[in-house]
Amino acid sequence: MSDPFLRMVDVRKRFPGVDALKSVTLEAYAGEAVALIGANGAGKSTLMNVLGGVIAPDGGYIEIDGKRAAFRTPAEASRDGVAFVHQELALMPTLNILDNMLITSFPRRKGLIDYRAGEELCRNALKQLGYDFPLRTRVRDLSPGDQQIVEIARTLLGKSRIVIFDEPTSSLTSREKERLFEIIRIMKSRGTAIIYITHLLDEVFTVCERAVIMRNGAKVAESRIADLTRGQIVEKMIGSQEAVAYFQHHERRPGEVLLTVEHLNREGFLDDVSFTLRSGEVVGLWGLLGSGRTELFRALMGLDPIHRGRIRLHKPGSEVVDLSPQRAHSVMGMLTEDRRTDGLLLPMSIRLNMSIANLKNLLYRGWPFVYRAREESVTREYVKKLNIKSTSIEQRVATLSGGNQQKVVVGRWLQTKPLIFLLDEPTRGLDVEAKAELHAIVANMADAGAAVVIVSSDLDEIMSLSDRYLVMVRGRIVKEYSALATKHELLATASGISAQAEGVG
Amino acid sequence: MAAKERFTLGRFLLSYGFVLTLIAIVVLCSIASPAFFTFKNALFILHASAPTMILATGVAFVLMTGKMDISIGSTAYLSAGVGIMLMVHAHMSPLPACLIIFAIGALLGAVNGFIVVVLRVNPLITTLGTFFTFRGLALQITNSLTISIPSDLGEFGSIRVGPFFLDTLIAGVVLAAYHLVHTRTVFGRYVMAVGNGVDVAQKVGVPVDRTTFLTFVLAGLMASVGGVLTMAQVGSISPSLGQGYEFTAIALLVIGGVSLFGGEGTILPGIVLGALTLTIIQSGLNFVGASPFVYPLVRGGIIFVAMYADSLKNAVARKVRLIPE
Amino acid sequence: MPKLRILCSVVSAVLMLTAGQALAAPKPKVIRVGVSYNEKIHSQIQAWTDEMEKFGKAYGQQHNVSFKWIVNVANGDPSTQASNIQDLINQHVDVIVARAEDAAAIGASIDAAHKAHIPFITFDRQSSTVQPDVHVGGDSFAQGITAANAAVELLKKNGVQGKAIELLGDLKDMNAVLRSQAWHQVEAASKAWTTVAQVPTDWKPENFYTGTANALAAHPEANVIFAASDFAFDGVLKALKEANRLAPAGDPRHVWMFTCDVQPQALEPLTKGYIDVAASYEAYAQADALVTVIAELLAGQKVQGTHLVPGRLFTPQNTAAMPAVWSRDYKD
Amino acid sequence: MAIHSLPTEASEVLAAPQRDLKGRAFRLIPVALLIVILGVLSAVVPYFLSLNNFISILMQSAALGLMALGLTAVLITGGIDLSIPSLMSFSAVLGAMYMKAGGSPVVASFLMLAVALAGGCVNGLAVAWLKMIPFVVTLSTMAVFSGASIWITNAVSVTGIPRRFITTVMADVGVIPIPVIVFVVMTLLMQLLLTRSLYGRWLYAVGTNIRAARVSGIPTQRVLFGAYVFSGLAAGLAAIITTAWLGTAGGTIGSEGVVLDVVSSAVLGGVSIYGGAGTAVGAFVGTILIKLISNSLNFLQASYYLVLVTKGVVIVAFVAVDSLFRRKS
Repeated sequence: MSDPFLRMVDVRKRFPGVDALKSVTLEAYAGEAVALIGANGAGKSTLMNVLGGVIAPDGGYIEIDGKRAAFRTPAEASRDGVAFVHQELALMPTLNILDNMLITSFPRRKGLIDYRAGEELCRNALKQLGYDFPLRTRVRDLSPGDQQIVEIARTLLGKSRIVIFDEPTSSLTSREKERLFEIIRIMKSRGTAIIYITHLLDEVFTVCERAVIMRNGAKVAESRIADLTRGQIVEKMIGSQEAVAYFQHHERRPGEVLLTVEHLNREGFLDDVSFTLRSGEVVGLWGLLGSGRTELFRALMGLDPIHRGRIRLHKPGSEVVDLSPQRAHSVMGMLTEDRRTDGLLLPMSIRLNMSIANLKNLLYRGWPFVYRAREESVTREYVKKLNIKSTSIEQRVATLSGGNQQKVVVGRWLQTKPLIFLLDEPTRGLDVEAKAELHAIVANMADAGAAVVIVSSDLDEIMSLSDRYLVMVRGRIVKEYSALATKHELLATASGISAQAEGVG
Repeated sequence: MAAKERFTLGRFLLSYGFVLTLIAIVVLCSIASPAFFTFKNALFILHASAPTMILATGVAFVLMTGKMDISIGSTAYLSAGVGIMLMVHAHMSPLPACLIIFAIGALLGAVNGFIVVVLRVNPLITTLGTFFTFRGLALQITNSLTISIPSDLGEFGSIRVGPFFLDTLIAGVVLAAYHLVHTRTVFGRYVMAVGNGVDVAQKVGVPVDRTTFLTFVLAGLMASVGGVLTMAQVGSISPSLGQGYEFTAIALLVIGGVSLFGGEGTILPGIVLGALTLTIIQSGLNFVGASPFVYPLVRGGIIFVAMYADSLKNAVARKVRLIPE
Repeated sequence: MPKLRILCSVVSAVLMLTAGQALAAPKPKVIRVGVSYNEKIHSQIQAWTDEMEKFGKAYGQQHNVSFKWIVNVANGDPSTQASNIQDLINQHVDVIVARAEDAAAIGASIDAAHKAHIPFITFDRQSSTVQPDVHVGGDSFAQGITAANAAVELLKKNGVQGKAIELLGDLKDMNAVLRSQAWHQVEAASKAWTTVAQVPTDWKPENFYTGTANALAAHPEANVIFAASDFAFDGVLKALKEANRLAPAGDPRHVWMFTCDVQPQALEPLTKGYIDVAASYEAYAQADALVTVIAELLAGQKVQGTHLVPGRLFTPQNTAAMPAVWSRDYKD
Repeated sequence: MAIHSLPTEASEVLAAPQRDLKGRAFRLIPVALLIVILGVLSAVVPYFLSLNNFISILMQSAALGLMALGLTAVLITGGIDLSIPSLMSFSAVLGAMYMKAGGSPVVASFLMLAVALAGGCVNGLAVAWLKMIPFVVTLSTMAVFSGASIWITNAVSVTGIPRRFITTVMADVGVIPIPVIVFVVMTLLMQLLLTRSLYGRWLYAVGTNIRAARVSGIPTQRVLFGAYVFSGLAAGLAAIITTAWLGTAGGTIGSEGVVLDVVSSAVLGGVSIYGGAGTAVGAFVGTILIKLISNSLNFLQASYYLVLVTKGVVIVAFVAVDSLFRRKS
């Protein structure tokens, strides 16, 4: 192979308290995709932010095509052909597709923006992805999937010779995923160097030629994909064997019915959804993005209006009651998809975060005042139970690692002793270690007799946990599978129908 | 999606609703007083609203970046105050004096920009502080006297080009220029990008700080221009110059469809319509000889309605995005 | 470091002022006069302040007293003025002089002062509630009457049936209210004109301009303007000019204008004959009267309750020759 | 990440206090400023250092302070309420008119509270249920309220308020006038509610992250609504006090200048404009500080202009320091 197109040599970065990068060297070759694998906090993003000009390194240097390069701003980086597809979309909702794609690279004539030329560029870029949006549509009116396409198309503008994909598939439907892989192949054939960051290992095997594995800010392994097994990768990522257990599934015997949902309907989101939940089971709610999984959870929690249908709770004494939105919180807990925006009170302490849903039970003799002592003891109890690594229960959650943050949210709900637990992408963006811990917790809840519903775009994860599957398509539950369902069945049911449906939408 | 369909009609009404209100007001006033609906009066209304239009235009970009500037009134007074002192005491001729005024306006804007961008102080607080400070300095300088402006500048206030007052045309030019900058230049797009959230803009490589700083400078500049025009109209400068401009300007912008969320709004026709609405109400009430004391109430009412419409618009947007709350 | 900057600015300000304080150490026969202005956005306030100083010195030398003026200004807000007066009380000044922002609200301050046994003088603006020890000011009502009567005379003489536009002042200012009352009282008595439009100015120059312009547009037939004050008169003139009605007496386009105050801005239009009659407002005489009243009051002499300084009648003919016109000295 | 290894109990002892220290150090700045000003004044100004004077300063701050407390509640939710002073004057006017018409002072007082509460409800509804932007809502209601009070009074302050009302409200308990007591008590009460009560916790949660708060089962809309109603209540109390203090009520007593003073007080008291942070005691200190700045400069014979300049500089400088601290930690 020719000499590397990109060389990042001896790159070092120190954040207060942490060595984010300890002398990392990374090489990328034109026309190949290198997978950058590592647990959260391993330093992948830091490294890429250095390359993308988002942060400046403390030491080391970057060579592109043999020439030294130092980027002070993302703009500079993109000028030198480094493009970044961010995990959480970097789009401006109130602006139209055109502006979003061109924002830093408007073609100009006499100081004014030349929109005619601009449209040309954008249309071509989108064509390469097989899309043709009306370019004046505001991005906020696009579906998340389409928004990601716009984000990717942006990198195809101009002459980006290195494209960084950071968890690009996290919000894509399987069709879009396939298309993305196709695009990446095209890019490679054009001699673009791809750096592909992901947690989903099978993607690594489909897309990449080489893998660079990082741990605690250092490169721990580098090799051709062909010479690697999934087990080896996981092992190198976490430097231990234990978390591989994450793939084993263990039998569970569900108890009596806890909840029945009858003909639940919310205009435009949920369409005649009916199902039952039994205590002590884990139900995998499988479906493509936008199929209404999150909406279903929100409806159950009483966060969104319900236009028709009823939710009935089965009390132990076999008596059945309608579950009012107000009461929903007393029997249900919900882990939101995005813990930073929907879950945590970032600047606040672990204590305040964990007690917030349970305050009503922490009052002093029924007075509307919080009984501080009890609050603290309860918090400590759960911090221990969940093994949340922190300096004290007064530590601000913003300073916790992703895994521990997620555990704080879990702890918040465990305090309320919920009968039903709704988990929306509970391990998104967590490292393998943290994933394993959360899976243990999930299993634990079910064994303790709670009914757990889990949504995840990681099929392996769902399959490793669920005793039963509900498959959702466009707001309906279209099929139910037993634990014995195969990957193929699930994928087919979820996307097969959506294939014709998407034409409509 | 069903969600979207349901709102398109509402959306239409929301975006054109206040135009209808405007027409309604005009009709009512015309019925009440024949002298109201005349070309002459129309010209005057344009004339009277010119300064406010310019002031508001200045603030527009600040609001579009999702920031806030309530110091423009004081900025206008301070810059104009310095200018008048130069003209009256240093006997400087109006033109250079005006240039200095504009320079000062821009400078004061830069002060705001500096505090916001470099010292990272919340814009509302920043401009609240400079609101006090600038006014204090201005009163010090003019010793808070009401000062007649040199007659030649006074003349300027009532020069007509064809049927139009000169300041109407100036306002027209400024607005046109702003519209062009907003829609057809990179800076204009940057403003909107920043309005969509600083972190995202930063990530895609928009020079957020520079853009923000510049918007404040422009706001200051336009404030001083507006100040000069007001001065020229009234024929004198008094400490009441610029009082309440900050709130009027913001109200006007929101009526004109600029959202305080940032990233939303247009220069044309938005600001023009906004400005006209307010001025027409004022003069309309003048004409129909309504009790003088009903002004503030009516103005308040209209503003409330307009702002309510604005927030509905955003509610719609949020619904379409399927984002709760 | 911004924090430092605050402290420095505060402390240094304090120090500077301390020095001043130290020099003016209390002497015998000192009269400490606390003056509370409601705002400081009108020329005459400066005129008053200076004249008080000046006349105070002169008067003091004769009567062997020295005045120490402690002045503060409220931001056009009654509560602030109340606080300011409270501050004066707490400084145990010998007498308090206040130009009220709010004719009604000043009453409370008068009570407060009296509770602390400090005599209270309302200046220029009367209290509509509690009576102060003395009120010194121009006689706004008389002013209005004078102007109005002059108007009757002139209009009758020229055989004009008036259609009047009235430019109201800030109605929280008793002066404005009284002048308006006077105008309408004479109107009712003489039938020399009818007021076709009332324009509220709140003493804001912008409103003088737009208000007049609108009124002229709405009532082209209007041929008389009565302005409760002629400060910021440039606006009115501009409006007239743009309506092509700005012309001296005798010209058919002439609008008969009767004003109060003779503020700096009125002098020129007066001499040019745009303003036909202006009932003046004697800032100097008022200040002098105030000083005398204070001295007499504190000397324990009997002082009558209200000292109204009569105005003089200014006309295009006599304006140039008129002596001791404060507005001349405070023309910018 | 580095701290993972530390054992929980042990490090609690270490970690907690130092973090507190940082917060404290900052919260003390206004207090320090206060002390400096007081010290200088007592040294320089005759009669300044007297119980009477301090009480009268508190008296002067009472109305402003109450409004600042109201605003604080709203600011904590991440909103803002510009309408407080105009609402104050509006309810004051109505109450005063009622008394002028011969109504009993007691009823009138309740009327003022009721009107103010109603006004607060309008804001609250608009923000919580109509999802309007607080700045926008209150900016317009500000215009409406002040417009209304000017309209019904024809811009002339309402007089003829029964002495009984004034003397009762302004009466001294010992040496301390009732308004001061109300101010202090309200501050302490609110402080207690904020730090210890369920509602207080909810308030902070909503202000920090409303979406998370909602998911956690907090009735966010009711919490928001509550905040604005509370600021209405504060405005009502301020109305009663101001009316009694000035012996009149009019459209002028809630001018835009006052709005900015109220905001300044809260901000100087360390209440964050971004929501989620701030205390009642802080607002109390902030108010006194604002008052003192103008008073001291009055006492020191500084020109009225310097008052404005100083106010402005102090506010900006203070918040600049604040954000500096924020970025440090």
